[in-house]
Parts: sequence; structure tokens; C-alpha cells
Amino acid sequence: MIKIVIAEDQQLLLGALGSLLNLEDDMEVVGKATNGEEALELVRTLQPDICLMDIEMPGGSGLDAAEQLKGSDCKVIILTTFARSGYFQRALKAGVQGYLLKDRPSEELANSIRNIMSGRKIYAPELMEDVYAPENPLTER
Amino acid sequence: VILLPFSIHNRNERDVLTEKLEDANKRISDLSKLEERQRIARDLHDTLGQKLSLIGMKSDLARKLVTKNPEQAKQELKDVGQTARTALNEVRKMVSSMREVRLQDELLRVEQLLTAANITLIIHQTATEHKLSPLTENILSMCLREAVTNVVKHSLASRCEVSIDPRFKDVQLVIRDNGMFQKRKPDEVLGSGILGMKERVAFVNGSISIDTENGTEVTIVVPNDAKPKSEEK
Amino acid sequence: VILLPFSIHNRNERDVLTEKLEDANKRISDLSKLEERQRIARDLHDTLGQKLSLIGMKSDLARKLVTKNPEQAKQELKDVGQTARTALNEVRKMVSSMREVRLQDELLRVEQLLTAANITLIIHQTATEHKLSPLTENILSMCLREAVTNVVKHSLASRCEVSIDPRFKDVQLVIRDNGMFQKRKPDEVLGSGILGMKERVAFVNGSISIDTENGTEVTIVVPNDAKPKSEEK
Ligand SMILES: Nc1ncnc2c1ncn2[C@@H]1O[C@H](COP(=O)(O)OP(=O)(O)OP(=O)(O)O)[C@@H](O)[C@H]1O
Ligand SMILES: Nc1ncnc2c1ncn2[C@@H]1O[C@H](COP(=O)(O)OP(=O)(O)OP(=O)(O)O)[C@@H](O)[C@H]1O
Ligand SMILES: [Mg+2]
Ligand SMILES: [Mg+2]
Ligand SMILES: [Mg+2]
Repeated sequence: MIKIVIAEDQQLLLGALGSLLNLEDDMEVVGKATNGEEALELVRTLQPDICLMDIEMPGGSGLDAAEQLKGSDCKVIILTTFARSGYFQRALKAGVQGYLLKDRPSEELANSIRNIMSGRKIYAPELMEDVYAPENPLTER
Repeated sequence: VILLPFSIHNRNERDVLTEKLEDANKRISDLSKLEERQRIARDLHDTLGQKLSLIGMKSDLARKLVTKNPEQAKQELKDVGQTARTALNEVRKMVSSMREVRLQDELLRVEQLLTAANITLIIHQTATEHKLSPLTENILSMCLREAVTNVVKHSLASRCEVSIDPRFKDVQLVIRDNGMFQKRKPDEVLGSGILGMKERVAFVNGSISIDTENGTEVTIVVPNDAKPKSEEK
Repeated sequence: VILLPFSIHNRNERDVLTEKLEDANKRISDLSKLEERQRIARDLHDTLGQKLSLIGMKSDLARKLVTKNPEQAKQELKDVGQTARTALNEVRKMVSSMREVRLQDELLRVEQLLTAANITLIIHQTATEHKLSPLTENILSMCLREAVTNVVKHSLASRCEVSIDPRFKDVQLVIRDNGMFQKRKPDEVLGSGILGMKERVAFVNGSISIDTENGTEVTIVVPNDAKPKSEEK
């Protein structure tokens, strides 16, 4: 079972994303946070395998939280809608395993999570506006 | 005869200047467009991006629930429809705030609005030789719409007078009603209507004043950067 | 002594001119923004408006089908999700085509892209006294990105050369690969990459040509409405 914590400030999105992943047989959403700090707290107490992180949230952005989680056992996946300059570079520096679009079909997200669990890194080409990843970004294409 | 070389010299200089000016104008125009596009991009990002993502996710969720939990699926679908409509409204607002607005069209619209609200409209309009610039028309139209909306929403008036007076260097627009200005309680959230008018008017170095003695009288003056119709080419 | 009044007179005239010029610049800038806004408004309306209406209708339909015809409901929901994603992609494209891009940054990016794809990059760049205008940089960057993306996606090349040559009145950008141009089958859907480059380049009265004899060679020339660095103020 892949244990997941989700951080997303928009309640509706948080709810939908949680339900979607819970519908996958091999995944369980163990915690939901609405800002970065809460997410850190949940990761510490619940020890999930994966933390899905929105970027822009009031009270502690997803990128800040990702930086703090660097080197921990929990793999971080950033989910976002648009590329913003500087974000991707920061995400790479924080060593996140995934940098994905929020609006991809849920099957694709679930597959990405499985792939990331097996050690791969996945970055959405649409989001690599700033700098293409030093780790080979073309693996997924 | 002695004047000729001077005037030739002047003309050449002027040609060079004119050309330089055209180049500069092009550059200013391109940059302004770029800037405006970036501003709109930020707006789009904030409003639409989230809603479209939500629609994508909820429709996926509903699809998975169709057999497992049909009632829940229906609920999710309600949210999808609702979100799509809200997003559409936002797009509409954006689009209409970006569209060119003609003052005369806007006058027609506020007339309908006031008629529907049972408020008598009196229009004073000075005939004019001048054509207003699109920007001036745009700003005056927005202000007219907002001020009349306020009359309908807040004034309890029975009469509303609108006068449009294009003068030599500026245009004056007055919206007056015979109702009562409603003071806000200090703890009430501020409306964005009057603020929006102020901002727009300031943008073109115009002025706005509001007199709340007898009913409400909003007076707006904006520079008339319009050219006489006859001089148009 | 006789020269003094002239030069004073000139200076005053210049002040007046400068002021007039500033006013004019402001006006040009405002108008260009207005114009750009209207263009984007039309785009938004055409692309997003329709898709959002479609989503609203399809989600209503799906809701009714949940019990009557679950399979059909699922199909409609696939369409809804797909439509939302397409719409968001369009917004994304709009937004990224709006962003300011620097050519040197873009060069770095394509270098990483080509390295990742195991294609050797050779850059020829003429040193230059000139600074390109933001618009020129923007357009060249977009073209560079698209052309190199095509090299990675389609060419099967081992080498890619990029040369940037700012000349007196224009800039030439060439992207050449040693692969094979892939002809499309007549019934295949057209890509939007080359078309997009053409449109952008045409927008500034530039030219683009593609030679597919040995590998692919894309040559782009855009007017360099740039000013010498030293003259900047
Ligand atoms: N014509 C008017 N008659 C009476 N009261 C008015 C009139 N115009 C404005 N007001 C008062 O001034 C307040 C501020 O107006 P404003 O347009 O800024 O905000 P609003 O109309 O309340 O909200 P919004 O315009 O953002 O929808 C109003 O709430 C109302 O109390
Ligand atoms: N460098 C290249 N090497 C080989 N074939 C190319 C190259 N560039 C373009 N082509 C061919 O030209 C076609 C049209 O290119 P274009 O960029 O317009 O579309 P695309 O790359 O297929 O799709 P899109 O750019 O919209 O993602 C390509 O599909 C490919 O067949
Ligand atoms: Mg957020
Ligand atoms: Mg109001
Ligand atoms: Mg292409």
C-alpha cells in the first residue's frame, strides 16, 4: 500500500484528489493538509511514502515544505497548473521526485506515483519553462 | 531666397525626426502590448487555472463513481457543472472588461436598466463636432455603468439625470439622482465600484468628485484626447 | 550675441516638444494596451468560452445518464475531462507565449534539452554591440525553442548547429541538424509548431525559410529594432 499525504489549499481540489487516489487499489490517502506547515507536521507524524504538494498555499508554500523534506524518506511530488519562473529550479534544488501538472488524467497521476515509488523522477515538459532538468527529462516522453 | 536653404534644412531634420518618432512609437506600442499580455496572463492563471484543474479532477472522479456510487457521482457532477459556469462567468467578465465599449451603446444599456428599476432617466447631451478617443469612451462608459448601477442598487431615487458635455479640452460626465446617499457602517466591507472609477479616471489624469448633499451627484472629467472629426485622416 | 536668442528659442521649443512627446507616448501605450486587450478578449471568448459551455452541458447530460445509461455517462465524462485539459493547455500556451523570454536563457535551455537527447550542439554567435528589443528576443526565443524541439522529436540527428547573427538592420537565426526531415503523410493532422513560427515571424515583418535537403535547416530573419548598447539611457 502506498501511503500518501496531500497538501492543497483549495478544499474542493483537495477532496477530489483524495477521493481519486483512494479509489486506486494500491494507494491510501492517510492525511490531508491545507498548507505547507501542516503538510510537514503530517509527514512527520504519519510517515507517508509520498507527499503531493501544491505550490501556492497561504502559510508556507509547497516549495518551502519540499526544501525541508529534502533527504527524508518521504518522496515529494509537486502538483501545479502553470509554469512560473524560478519554481522549477527551486523544485529541482529541493530534490523533488516529481513536478507534475494538476490537470492530467487521474490514471496518469496514479501511474506517475507508482513510477516515482520505484525510484524514477518525472517532470512535466510543459512546466520546464525555466530550465530543462539536469536529470534526463525526456525519459517520460 | 535666403530663407530657402533654412527651410530645406529644417524639413530634412524634420523628416529624420519623424522617422525616429515612428520607430519609437512602434517600440512603445510593442512593449505596452507585451506588458498588458503579462498582466492578463497573471489574471488567467489565478482564476481559470484552478477551476479547469478542478473540473478535470472531478469529472475523473465522477467517472469512477458512476458504477460504485451513482449518488455520489451525481453530486460530483453538480460541482463540475457549477464550476464550469462560474469559470464561464469569469471569462465573460474578463472579456467584457476588455472589449471596446462605446458610450452611446452604454447609454442605451443604462436606459434599459433604469427603466426596469422604474427610475426616470433624463439625458442632457451637448451636440459635438468631436470624436472621443476609444480610451476616453471606454473609461466614461465604465464609469457611467458603475454610477448608474449604484443609483439602482442604493439610492431609492425616482429620477436620474445623466449629462455628457464634451468641451474644448475635456469631457464632463455627470450622474445625478434624487435619492439618498447611503453611508456605509465603518465595519462594512468597502465596495469596489467607486474605487474602480477613481482608479480608471486617475489613469488618464482625469478627476472625479462625489457630492452627497441632495441625493448623489458624481462628476467625472476626463481629458478629451479626441481629434475634431474633420481633421481625421 | 545674435545666436543666443535662437538657441533659447530652440530650447523652449524643445521643452514643449518633449512634453508633447511624453503625452503622445502615454497615449500610444494606452491605446496599444487597449488594442491588445481586445485581441486577447476575442481569443479568450472563442477558445475558452465555447469549451466551458460544452463542459457545462456535458456534465449536466452525464448526470442525467448516471442511472439511465452508465456507460454513456462515462463516455460523456471522458469528453468533459478531455475538454477541460485542452482548454487549460490553450490557456497555458497563451500564457507562455506572453511571457518575456531572453534569448541567452533560451540558448541555455535548448543546450540542456539537446544534451539530454544526446545530440551535440554547436553554437555560432557573433559578438555584438547591439541590444535586441524585448519583442525581437521574445520571437527569436520562441522560434529557437520550437525548432530545437523539432530536432529532438523528429530529426534523428546527432548534431545540431545554432547560429545567431545580429547584423546591421536585422538578426539572423539558423537552426540546422544533420538528421532527416520527416515528411508527413497527407492525411496526418498538421503540427502547430512550424505554423506558429511563421505567424510570429510574420508579425514583425520577418522571414522564415526551411531547407530540407540535408537534414533540416531553418533560417529566420527578423528586423532588429534594437538600439546600440552605448546609446542607452
Ligand atoms: N447613487 C447612490 N445612492 C446611494 N448610495 C450610494 C450611491 N452610490 C454609492 N452609494 C453608497 O456608497 C457605497 C460604495 O459604493 P461602491 O460602488 O463603491 O460599492 P457597492 O456598490 O456597494 O459595491 P460594488 O460596486 O463593488 O458592487 C455603496 O455601498 C452605497 O452605500
Ligand atoms: N528538424 C526536423 N527533422 C525532421 N523532421 C522535422 C523537423 N522539423 C519538423 N519536421 C517535420 O515537420 C513536421 C511539422 O513540424 P511542426 O513543428 O509544425 O509540428 P510537430 O512538431 O509535429 O507538432 P507540434 O510542433 O505542434 O508539437 C513534423 O511533424 C516533422 O514531420
Ligand atoms: Mg493553491
Ligand atoms: Mg457599486
Ligand atoms: Mg514541432
